[in-house]
Amino acid sequence: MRVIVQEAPFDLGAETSAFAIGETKMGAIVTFTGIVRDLAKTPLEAMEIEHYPGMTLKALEGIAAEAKKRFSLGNVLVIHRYGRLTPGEMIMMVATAAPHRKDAFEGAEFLMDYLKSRAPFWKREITAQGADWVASKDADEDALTRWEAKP
Amino acid sequence: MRVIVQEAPFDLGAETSAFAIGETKMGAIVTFTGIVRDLAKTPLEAMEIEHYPGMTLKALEGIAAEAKKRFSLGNVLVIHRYGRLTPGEMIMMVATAAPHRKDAFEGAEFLMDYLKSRAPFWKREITAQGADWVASKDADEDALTRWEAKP
Amino acid sequence: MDILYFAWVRERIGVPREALETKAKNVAELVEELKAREERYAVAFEDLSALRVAVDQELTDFDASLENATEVAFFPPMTGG
Amino acid sequence: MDILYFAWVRERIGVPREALETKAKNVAELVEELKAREERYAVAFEDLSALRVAVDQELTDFDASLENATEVAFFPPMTGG
Repeated sequence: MRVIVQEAPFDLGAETSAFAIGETKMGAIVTFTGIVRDLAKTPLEAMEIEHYPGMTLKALEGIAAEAKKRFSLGNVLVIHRYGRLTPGEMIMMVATAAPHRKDAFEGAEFLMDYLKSRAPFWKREITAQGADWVASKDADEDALTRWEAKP
Repeated sequence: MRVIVQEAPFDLGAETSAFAIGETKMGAIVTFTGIVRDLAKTPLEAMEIEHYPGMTLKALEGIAAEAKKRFSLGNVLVIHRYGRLTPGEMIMMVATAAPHRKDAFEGAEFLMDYLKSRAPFWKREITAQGADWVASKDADEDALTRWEAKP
Repeated sequence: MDILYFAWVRERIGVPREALETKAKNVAELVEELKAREERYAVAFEDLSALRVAVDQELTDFDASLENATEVAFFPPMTGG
Repeated sequence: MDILYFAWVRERIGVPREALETKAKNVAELVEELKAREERYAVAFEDLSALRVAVDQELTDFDASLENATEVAFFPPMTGG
Protein backbone atom coordinates (compact mmCIF):
# COMPACT_ATOMS: atom_id res chain seq x y z
CA MET A 1 0.00 0.00 0.00
CA ARG A 2 1.39 3.37 -1.01
CA VAL A 3 -0.40 6.63 -0.16
CA ILE A 4 1.04 9.98 -1.18
CA VAL A 5 -0.21 13.53 -0.57
CA GLN A 6 1.81 16.16 -2.38
CA GLU A 7 1.66 19.56 -4.03
CA ALA A 8 3.95 18.60 -6.94
CA PRO A 9 2.70 16.95 -10.14
CA PHE A 10 3.07 13.18 -10.43
CA ASP A 11 4.02 11.14 -13.49
CA LEU A 12 0.95 9.03 -14.33
CA GLY A 13 2.82 6.88 -16.85
CA ALA A 14 5.78 6.16 -14.57
CA GLU A 15 3.52 5.49 -11.56
CA THR A 16 1.24 3.15 -13.54
CA SER A 17 4.18 1.31 -15.02
CA ALA A 18 5.99 0.92 -11.67
CA PHE A 19 2.75 -0.25 -10.06
CA ALA A 20 2.07 -2.96 -12.63
CA ILE A 21 5.58 -4.36 -12.97
CA GLY A 22 6.26 -7.67 -11.35
CA GLU A 23 2.64 -8.39 -10.39
CA THR A 24 2.84 -12.03 -11.54
CA LYS A 25 0.19 -13.19 -9.07
CA MET A 26 -2.21 -10.44 -10.13
CA GLY A 27 -4.11 -10.68 -13.39
CA ALA A 28 -5.73 -7.26 -13.34
CA ILE A 29 -4.63 -3.67 -12.81
CA VAL A 30 -7.09 -0.78 -12.75
CA THR A 31 -6.12 2.88 -12.56
CA PHE A 32 -8.27 5.97 -12.19
CA THR A 33 -6.94 9.46 -12.84
CA GLY A 34 -8.75 12.71 -12.06
CA ILE A 35 -8.02 15.72 -14.24
CA VAL A 36 -8.86 19.42 -13.77
CA ARG A 37 -11.68 20.02 -16.20
CA ASP A 38 -12.51 23.33 -17.79
CA LEU A 39 -16.31 23.17 -17.97
CA ALA A 40 -17.23 26.38 -16.16
CA LYS A 41 -19.33 28.96 -17.99
CA THR A 42 -16.41 31.36 -17.69
CA PRO A 43 -13.04 29.82 -18.56
CA LEU A 44 -11.40 28.17 -15.57
CA GLU A 45 -8.08 29.76 -14.64
CA ALA A 46 -7.15 27.37 -11.89
CA MET A 47 -8.43 24.96 -9.31
CA GLU A 48 -7.18 25.43 -5.77
CA ILE A 49 -7.26 22.42 -3.51
CA GLU A 50 -7.15 22.97 0.23
CA HIS A 51 -6.60 20.05 2.58
CA TYR A 52 -6.26 19.21 6.29
CA PRO A 53 -2.58 18.29 6.59
CA GLY A 54 -2.84 16.49 9.91
CA MET A 55 -5.72 14.31 8.78
CA THR A 56 -5.35 13.80 5.02
CA LEU A 57 -2.77 11.02 4.91
CA LYS A 58 -4.46 9.19 7.78
CA ALA A 59 -7.87 9.42 6.05
CA LEU A 60 -6.49 8.16 2.73
CA GLU A 61 -4.65 5.30 4.45
CA GLY A 62 -7.85 4.36 6.24
CA ILE A 63 -9.81 4.29 2.97
CA ALA A 64 -7.09 2.22 1.26
CA ALA A 65 -6.96 -0.23 4.19
CA GLU A 66 -10.75 -0.62 4.07
CA ALA A 67 -10.58 -1.35 0.32
CA LYS A 68 -7.98 -4.07 0.95
CA LYS A 69 -10.25 -5.56 3.62
CA ARG A 70 -13.35 -5.61 1.40
CA PHE A 71 -11.89 -6.81 -1.90
CA SER A 72 -9.35 -9.40 -2.91
CA LEU A 73 -6.58 -6.94 -3.76
CA GLY A 74 -2.83 -7.00 -4.11
CA ASN A 75 -1.13 -3.64 -4.03
CA VAL A 76 -3.04 -0.34 -3.77
CA LEU A 77 -1.75 3.11 -4.72
CA VAL A 78 -3.31 6.49 -3.91
CA ILE A 79 -1.77 9.83 -4.93
CA HIS A 80 -3.63 13.09 -4.24
CA ARG A 81 -2.37 16.60 -4.88
CA TYR A 82 -3.23 19.90 -3.23
CA GLY A 83 -2.48 23.53 -4.07
CA ARG A 84 -3.07 25.42 -7.30
CA LEU A 85 -3.69 23.36 -10.46
CA THR A 86 -4.51 24.50 -13.98
CA PRO A 87 -6.93 22.85 -16.48
CA GLY A 88 -5.55 19.61 -17.88
CA GLU A 89 -3.38 18.94 -14.81
CA MET A 90 -3.83 15.65 -13.01
CA ILE A 91 -5.34 16.01 -9.54
CA MET A 92 -5.03 12.47 -8.26
CA MET A 93 -4.81 8.82 -9.17
CA VAL A 94 -5.56 5.46 -7.63
CA ALA A 95 -4.38 2.04 -8.78
CA THR A 96 -5.47 -1.43 -7.70
CA ALA A 97 -4.01 -4.85 -8.47
CA ALA A 98 -6.15 -7.96 -8.08
CA PRO A 99 -6.23 -11.59 -9.19
CA HIS A 100 -9.50 -10.92 -11.03
CA ARG A 101 -10.86 -7.91 -12.88
CA LYS A 102 -14.02 -7.56 -10.77
CA ASP A 103 -12.05 -6.90 -7.57
CA ALA A 104 -9.64 -4.55 -9.34
CA PHE A 105 -12.55 -2.48 -10.72
CA GLU A 106 -14.61 -2.52 -7.52
CA GLY A 107 -11.57 -1.71 -5.41
CA ALA A 108 -10.80 1.35 -7.54
CA GLU A 109 -14.44 2.49 -7.56
CA PHE A 110 -14.64 2.08 -3.79
CA LEU A 111 -11.48 4.16 -3.33
CA MET A 112 -12.86 6.89 -5.59
CA ASP A 113 -16.28 7.01 -3.96
CA TYR A 114 -14.74 7.42 -0.50
CA LEU A 115 -12.04 9.85 -1.66
CA LYS A 116 -14.77 12.09 -3.10
CA SER A 117 -16.73 12.51 0.13
CA ARG A 118 -14.56 11.27 3.01
CA ALA A 119 -11.07 12.60 2.36
CA PRO A 120 -10.46 16.14 3.69
CA PHE A 121 -9.99 18.05 0.45
CA TRP A 122 -11.90 21.13 -0.67
CA LYS A 123 -11.80 22.45 -4.21
CA ARG A 124 -12.17 26.05 -5.30
CA GLU A 125 -12.57 27.13 -8.92
CA ILE A 126 -10.88 30.37 -9.94
CA THR A 127 -12.26 32.27 -12.95
CA ALA A 128 -12.07 35.90 -14.13
CA GLN A 129 -15.33 36.30 -12.20
CA GLY A 130 -13.81 35.28 -8.89
CA ALA A 131 -13.41 32.18 -6.78
CA ASP A 132 -16.11 29.62 -5.93
CA TRP A 133 -15.94 26.66 -3.60
CA VAL A 134 -17.03 23.51 -5.44
CA ALA A 135 -20.22 22.22 -3.82
CA SER A 136 -20.38 18.57 -2.85
CA LYS A 137 -22.78 16.59 -5.00
CA ASP A 138 -25.66 14.54 -3.65
CA ALA A 139 -24.69 11.93 -6.25
CA ASP A 140 -21.29 11.54 -4.56
CA GLU A 141 -22.87 10.99 -1.17
CA ASP A 142 -25.38 8.59 -2.74
CA ALA A 143 -22.53 6.61 -4.33
CA LEU A 144 -21.48 5.51 -0.84
CA THR A 145 -24.76 3.68 -0.23
CA ARG A 146 -23.63 1.10 -2.80
CA TRP A 147 -20.87 0.05 -0.40
CA GLU A 148 -22.78 0.51 2.83
CA ALA A 149 -25.45 -1.93 1.69
CA LYS A 150 -22.83 -4.65 1.32
CA PRO A 151 -21.71 -6.83 4.26
CA MET B 1 -10.69 5.80 -30.81
CA ARG B 2 -7.50 3.78 -31.12
CA VAL B 3 -7.55 -0.03 -31.44
CA ILE B 4 -4.32 -2.01 -31.76
CA VAL B 5 -3.71 -5.75 -32.19
CA GLN B 6 -0.06 -6.70 -32.04
CA GLU B 7 2.38 -9.42 -31.04
CA ALA B 8 4.95 -7.02 -29.56
CA PRO B 9 4.82 -5.78 -25.96
CA PHE B 10 3.33 -2.34 -25.34
CA ASP B 11 4.49 0.33 -22.89
CA LEU B 12 1.68 0.71 -20.35
CA GLY B 13 3.16 3.84 -18.81
CA ALA B 14 3.74 5.60 -22.12
CA GLU B 15 0.32 4.60 -23.47
CA THR B 16 -1.49 5.73 -20.32
CA SER B 17 0.39 9.00 -20.24
CA ALA B 18 -0.19 9.75 -23.94
CA PHE B 19 -3.88 8.86 -23.54
CA ALA B 20 -4.44 11.21 -20.60
CA ILE B 21 -2.49 14.21 -21.84
CA GLY B 22 -4.50 17.15 -23.03
CA GLU B 23 -7.90 15.78 -21.98
CA THR B 24 -9.03 19.15 -20.56
CA LYS B 25 -12.72 18.42 -21.19
CA MET B 26 -12.49 15.03 -19.49
CA GLY B 27 -12.35 14.75 -15.73
CA ALA B 28 -11.77 11.02 -15.48
CA ILE B 29 -9.44 8.45 -17.02
CA VAL B 30 -9.74 4.73 -16.27
CA THR B 31 -7.31 2.09 -17.45
CA PHE B 32 -7.46 -1.68 -17.17
CA THR B 33 -4.42 -3.88 -17.77
CA GLY B 34 -4.44 -7.67 -18.03
CA ILE B 35 -1.31 -9.54 -16.95
CA VAL B 36 -0.28 -13.18 -17.47
CA ARG B 37 -0.74 -14.76 -14.07
CA ASP B 38 1.14 -17.75 -12.78
CA LEU B 39 -1.51 -19.52 -10.72
CA ALA B 40 -1.46 -22.98 -12.28
CA LYS B 41 -0.71 -25.95 -10.02
CA THR B 42 2.41 -26.56 -12.09
CA PRO B 43 4.44 -23.40 -12.83
CA LEU B 44 3.26 -21.63 -15.96
CA GLU B 45 5.95 -21.43 -18.62
CA ALA B 46 4.03 -19.36 -21.10
CA MET B 47 0.61 -18.33 -22.31
CA GLU B 48 -0.01 -18.62 -26.04
CA ILE B 49 -2.72 -16.44 -27.49
CA GLU B 50 -4.22 -17.40 -30.83
CA HIS B 51 -6.48 -14.99 -32.68
CA TYR B 52 -8.49 -14.65 -35.89
CA PRO B 53 -6.52 -12.05 -37.85
CA GLY B 54 -9.28 -11.16 -40.32
CA MET B 55 -11.83 -10.59 -37.59
CA THR B 56 -9.97 -9.41 -34.48
CA LEU B 57 -9.50 -5.73 -35.25
CA LYS B 58 -13.05 -5.45 -36.60
CA ALA B 59 -14.49 -7.11 -33.47
CA LEU B 60 -12.50 -4.85 -31.13
CA GLU B 61 -13.49 -1.74 -33.09
CA GLY B 62 -17.12 -2.83 -32.89
CA ILE B 63 -16.91 -3.27 -29.11
CA ALA B 64 -15.19 0.12 -28.69
CA ALA B 65 -17.79 1.84 -30.90
CA GLU B 66 -20.60 0.27 -28.87
CA ALA B 67 -18.98 1.52 -25.63
CA LYS B 68 -18.85 5.04 -27.06
CA LYS B 69 -22.53 4.77 -28.00
CA ARG B 70 -23.63 3.59 -24.55
CA PHE B 71 -21.58 5.83 -22.28
CA SER B 72 -20.59 9.47 -22.28
CA LEU B 73 -16.98 8.90 -23.29
CA GLY B 74 -14.19 10.90 -24.86
CA ASN B 75 -11.32 8.90 -26.26
CA VAL B 76 -11.14 5.08 -26.03
CA LEU B 77 -8.00 2.95 -26.36
CA VAL B 78 -7.80 -0.84 -26.78
CA ILE B 79 -4.51 -2.74 -27.15
CA HIS B 80 -4.53 -6.56 -27.29
CA ARG B 81 -1.54 -8.82 -27.89
CA TYR B 82 -1.31 -12.31 -29.36
CA GLY B 83 1.48 -14.88 -29.55
CA ARG B 84 3.64 -16.32 -26.76
CA LEU B 85 3.72 -14.40 -23.45
CA THR B 86 5.47 -15.27 -20.21
CA PRO B 87 4.18 -14.71 -16.63
CA GLY B 88 4.20 -11.06 -15.64
CA GLU B 89 3.87 -9.84 -19.23
CA MET B 90 0.99 -7.54 -20.08
CA ILE B 91 -1.62 -9.12 -22.35
CA MET B 92 -3.82 -6.15 -23.07
CA MET B 93 -5.06 -2.79 -21.88
CA VAL B 94 -8.06 -0.55 -22.32
CA ALA B 95 -8.37 3.13 -21.42
CA THR B 96 -11.44 5.37 -21.30
CA ALA B 97 -11.76 9.12 -20.86
CA ALA B 98 -15.05 10.63 -19.67
CA PRO B 99 -16.39 13.83 -18.14
CA HIS B 100 -17.44 11.88 -15.03
CA ARG B 101 -15.95 8.89 -13.21
CA LYS B 102 -19.06 6.70 -13.52
CA ASP B 103 -18.92 6.66 -17.33
CA ALA B 104 -15.15 6.14 -17.36
CA PHE B 105 -15.47 3.12 -15.04
CA GLU B 106 -18.53 1.64 -16.73
CA GLY B 107 -17.03 2.17 -20.19
CA ALA B 108 -13.87 0.28 -19.20
CA GLU B 109 -15.86 -2.53 -17.55
CA PHE B 110 -18.08 -2.83 -20.61
CA LEU B 111 -15.02 -3.08 -22.87
CA MET B 112 -13.49 -5.76 -20.66
CA ASP B 113 -16.66 -7.84 -20.37
CA TYR B 114 -17.08 -7.91 -24.16
CA LEU B 115 -13.37 -8.45 -24.85
CA LYS B 116 -13.45 -11.52 -22.61
CA SER B 117 -16.22 -13.34 -24.46
CA ARG B 118 -16.76 -11.62 -27.80
CA ALA B 119 -13.29 -10.88 -29.18
CA PRO B 120 -11.75 -13.78 -31.14
CA PHE B 121 -8.82 -14.69 -28.88
CA TRP B 122 -8.05 -18.10 -27.43
CA LYS B 123 -5.55 -18.65 -24.65
CA ARG B 124 -3.46 -21.74 -24.04
CA GLU B 125 -1.40 -22.32 -20.91
CA ILE B 126 1.95 -24.07 -21.34
CA THR B 127 3.43 -25.91 -18.35
CA ALA B 128 5.99 -28.72 -17.97
CA GLN B 129 2.94 -31.01 -18.06
CA GLY B 130 1.85 -29.87 -21.52
CA ALA B 131 -0.50 -27.34 -23.06
CA ASP B 132 -4.11 -26.68 -22.08
CA TRP B 133 -6.65 -24.41 -23.71
CA VAL B 134 -8.10 -22.02 -21.15
CA ALA B 135 -11.81 -22.78 -20.77
CA SER B 136 -14.25 -19.92 -20.98
CA LYS B 137 -15.88 -19.12 -17.65
CA ASP B 138 -19.63 -19.04 -17.08
CA ALA B 139 -18.97 -15.94 -14.96
CA ASP B 140 -17.59 -14.14 -18.03
CA GLU B 141 -20.67 -14.97 -20.07
CA ASP B 142 -22.89 -13.97 -17.13
CA ALA B 143 -21.07 -10.63 -16.90
CA LEU B 144 -22.63 -9.66 -20.24
CA THR B 145 -26.17 -9.86 -18.87
CA ARG B 146 -25.40 -6.72 -16.84
CA TRP B 147 -25.19 -4.78 -20.11
CA GLU B 148 -27.93 -6.62 -22.00
CA ALA B 149 -30.47 -5.74 -19.33
CA LYS B 150 -29.85 -2.04 -19.90
CA PRO B 151 -31.67 -0.05 -22.61
CA MET C 1 -16.09 -21.07 -49.43
CA ASP C 2 -13.23 -20.81 -46.95
CA ILE C 3 -13.69 -22.72 -43.71
CA LEU C 4 -11.46 -21.66 -40.78
CA TYR C 5 -10.82 -23.45 -37.50
CA PHE C 6 -9.28 -22.03 -34.34
CA ALA C 7 -7.92 -23.32 -31.01
CA TRP C 8 -8.88 -26.93 -30.19
CA VAL C 9 -11.27 -27.11 -33.14
CA ARG C 10 -8.27 -26.49 -35.39
CA GLU C 11 -6.28 -29.14 -33.52
CA ARG C 12 -9.03 -31.78 -33.81
CA ILE C 13 -9.65 -31.14 -37.49
CA GLY C 14 -5.93 -30.92 -38.20
CA VAL C 15 -5.88 -27.88 -40.50
CA PRO C 16 -6.34 -24.16 -39.82
CA ARG C 17 -8.36 -23.58 -43.00
CA GLU C 18 -9.65 -25.28 -46.11
CA ALA C 19 -11.60 -24.35 -49.23
CA LEU C 20 -14.87 -26.18 -49.78
CA GLU C 21 -17.57 -26.33 -52.46
CA THR C 22 -20.88 -26.51 -50.65
CA LYS C 23 -24.59 -26.10 -51.30
CA ALA C 24 -25.37 -25.75 -47.58
CA LYS C 25 -27.95 -23.03 -47.04
CA ASN C 26 -27.04 -22.34 -43.42
CA VAL C 27 -24.34 -23.10 -40.90
CA ALA C 28 -26.15 -26.12 -39.45
CA GLU C 29 -26.29 -27.75 -42.90
CA LEU C 30 -22.60 -27.05 -43.42
CA VAL C 31 -21.83 -28.70 -40.09
CA GLU C 32 -23.82 -31.82 -41.08
CA GLU C 33 -21.95 -31.94 -44.38
CA LEU C 34 -18.59 -31.72 -42.61
CA LYS C 35 -19.52 -34.31 -39.98
CA ALA C 36 -20.45 -36.75 -42.74
CA ARG C 37 -17.03 -36.40 -44.37
CA GLU C 38 -14.66 -37.86 -41.81
CA GLU C 39 -14.43 -38.99 -38.22
CA ARG C 40 -12.25 -36.00 -37.17
CA TYR C 41 -15.07 -33.61 -38.17
CA ALA C 42 -17.66 -35.70 -36.37
CA VAL C 43 -15.48 -35.51 -33.23
CA ALA C 44 -14.86 -31.75 -33.53
CA PHE C 45 -18.55 -30.94 -34.08
CA GLU C 46 -19.92 -33.46 -31.59
CA ASP C 47 -21.15 -30.85 -29.09
CA LEU C 48 -22.29 -27.68 -30.84
CA SER C 49 -22.99 -25.96 -27.50
CA ALA C 50 -19.19 -25.92 -27.00
CA LEU C 51 -18.67 -24.17 -30.34
CA ARG C 52 -19.10 -20.69 -31.75
CA VAL C 53 -19.34 -19.66 -35.37
CA ALA C 54 -18.57 -16.53 -37.39
CA VAL C 55 -19.80 -15.97 -40.94
CA ASP C 56 -17.76 -13.46 -42.91
CA GLN C 57 -16.01 -12.47 -39.69
CA GLU C 58 -19.17 -11.65 -37.76
CA LEU C 59 -20.24 -13.77 -34.78
CA THR C 60 -23.55 -15.47 -35.49
CA ASP C 61 -25.68 -18.54 -34.76
CA PHE C 62 -25.76 -22.04 -36.22
CA ASP C 63 -28.99 -21.26 -38.05
CA ALA C 64 -27.40 -18.29 -39.87
CA SER C 65 -27.79 -18.24 -43.65
CA LEU C 66 -24.76 -18.85 -45.86
CA GLU C 67 -26.18 -16.91 -48.81
CA ASN C 68 -23.33 -14.88 -50.35
CA ALA C 69 -21.03 -16.00 -47.52
CA THR C 70 -17.38 -16.47 -48.44
CA GLU C 71 -15.81 -17.34 -45.07
CA VAL C 72 -17.07 -19.43 -42.15
CA ALA C 73 -15.05 -19.91 -38.97
CA PHE C 74 -15.58 -22.42 -36.15
CA PHE C 75 -13.99 -22.08 -32.74
CA PRO C 76 -14.55 -22.61 -29.01
CA PRO C 77 -15.93 -19.83 -26.78
CA MET C 78 -13.50 -16.93 -26.83
CA THR C 79 -11.12 -16.20 -23.96
CA GLY C 80 -9.83 -12.70 -24.63
CA GLY C 81 -8.92 -9.96 -22.23
CA MET D 1 -8.16 22.80 22.62
CA ASP D 2 -7.24 23.64 19.01
CA ILE D 3 -10.13 24.56 16.75
CA LEU D 4 -9.47 24.37 13.00
CA TYR D 5 -11.55 25.73 10.13
CA PHE D 6 -11.33 24.85 6.44
CA ALA D 7 -12.66 26.16 3.12
CA TRP D 8 -15.56 28.63 3.44
CA VAL D 9 -15.87 27.98 7.16
CA ARG D 10 -12.33 29.30 7.51
CA GLU D 11 -13.20 32.29 5.32
CA ARG D 12 -16.32 33.18 7.32
CA ILE D 13 -14.62 32.88 10.69
CA GLY D 14 -11.54 34.66 9.41
CA VAL D 15 -8.83 32.45 10.90
CA PRO D 16 -7.60 28.95 10.01
CA ARG D 17 -7.16 27.90 13.64
CA GLU D 18 -7.38 29.15 17.20
CA ALA D 19 -6.75 27.83 20.70
CA LEU D 20 -9.69 27.79 23.09
CA GLU D 21 -10.35 26.94 26.73
CA THR D 22 -13.69 25.18 26.86
CA LYS D 23 -15.79 23.02 29.19
CA ALA D 24 -17.99 21.79 26.34
CA LYS D 25 -18.70 18.09 26.75
CA ASN D 26 -19.51 17.42 23.12
CA VAL D 27 -19.24 19.07 19.71
CA ALA D 28 -22.76 20.51 19.81
CA GLU D 29 -22.00 22.33 23.10
CA LEU D 30 -18.77 23.68 21.59
CA VAL D 31 -20.71 24.99 18.60
CA GLU D 32 -23.20 26.76 20.90
CA GLU D 33 -20.30 28.31 22.83
CA LEU D 34 -18.70 29.56 19.61
CA LYS D 35 -21.98 30.91 18.21
CA ALA D 36 -22.51 32.91 21.39
CA ARG D 37 -19.11 34.58 21.04
CA GLU D 38 -19.45 36.66 17.90
CA GLU D 39 -21.62 37.20 14.87
CA ARG D 40 -19.09 35.64 12.44
CA TYR D 41 -19.36 32.31 14.33
CA ALA D 42 -23.14 32.50 14.38
CA VAL D 43 -23.08 32.97 10.58
CA ALA D 44 -20.58 30.16 9.97
CA PHE D 45 -22.50 27.68 12.15
CA GLU D 46 -25.97 28.75 11.06
CA ASP D 47 -26.76 25.53 9.14
CA LEU D 48 -25.07 22.53 10.74
CA SER D 49 -26.36 20.23 7.97
CA ALA D 50 -23.91 22.05 5.65
CA LEU D 51 -21.00 21.32 8.00
CA ARG D 52 -18.85 18.35 8.89
CA VAL D 53 -16.69 17.88 11.98
CA ALA D 54 -13.58 15.92 12.85
CA VAL D 55 -12.40 15.33 16.41
CA ASP D 56 -8.71 14.54 16.71
CA GLN D 57 -8.58 14.10 12.94
CA GLU D 58 -11.34 11.52 12.73
CA LEU D 59 -14.64 12.33 11.02
CA THR D 60 -17.47 12.20 13.51
CA ASP D 61 -20.92 13.64 14.42
CA PHE D 62 -22.02 16.76 16.23
CA ASP D 63 -22.98 14.71 19.28
CA ALA D 64 -19.46 13.28 19.60
CA SER D 65 -17.82 13.58 23.02
CA LEU D 66 -14.92 15.98 23.52
CA GLU D 67 -13.47 14.05 26.46
CA ASN D 68 -9.67 14.00 26.05
CA ALA D 69 -10.01 15.69 22.66
CA THR D 70 -7.22 18.09 21.71
CA GLU D 71 -8.22 19.12 18.16
CA VAL D 72 -11.62 19.84 16.62
CA ALA D 73 -12.02 20.79 12.95
CA PHE D 74 -15.05 22.26 11.19
CA PHE D 75 -15.46 22.26 7.41
CA PRO D 76 -17.98 21.90 4.56
CA PRO D 77 -18.65 18.50 2.93
CA MET D 78 -15.44 17.29 1.35
CA THR D 79 -14.80 17.44 -2.39
CA GLY D 80 -11.81 15.21 -2.98
CA GLY D 81 -10.96 12.97 -5.90
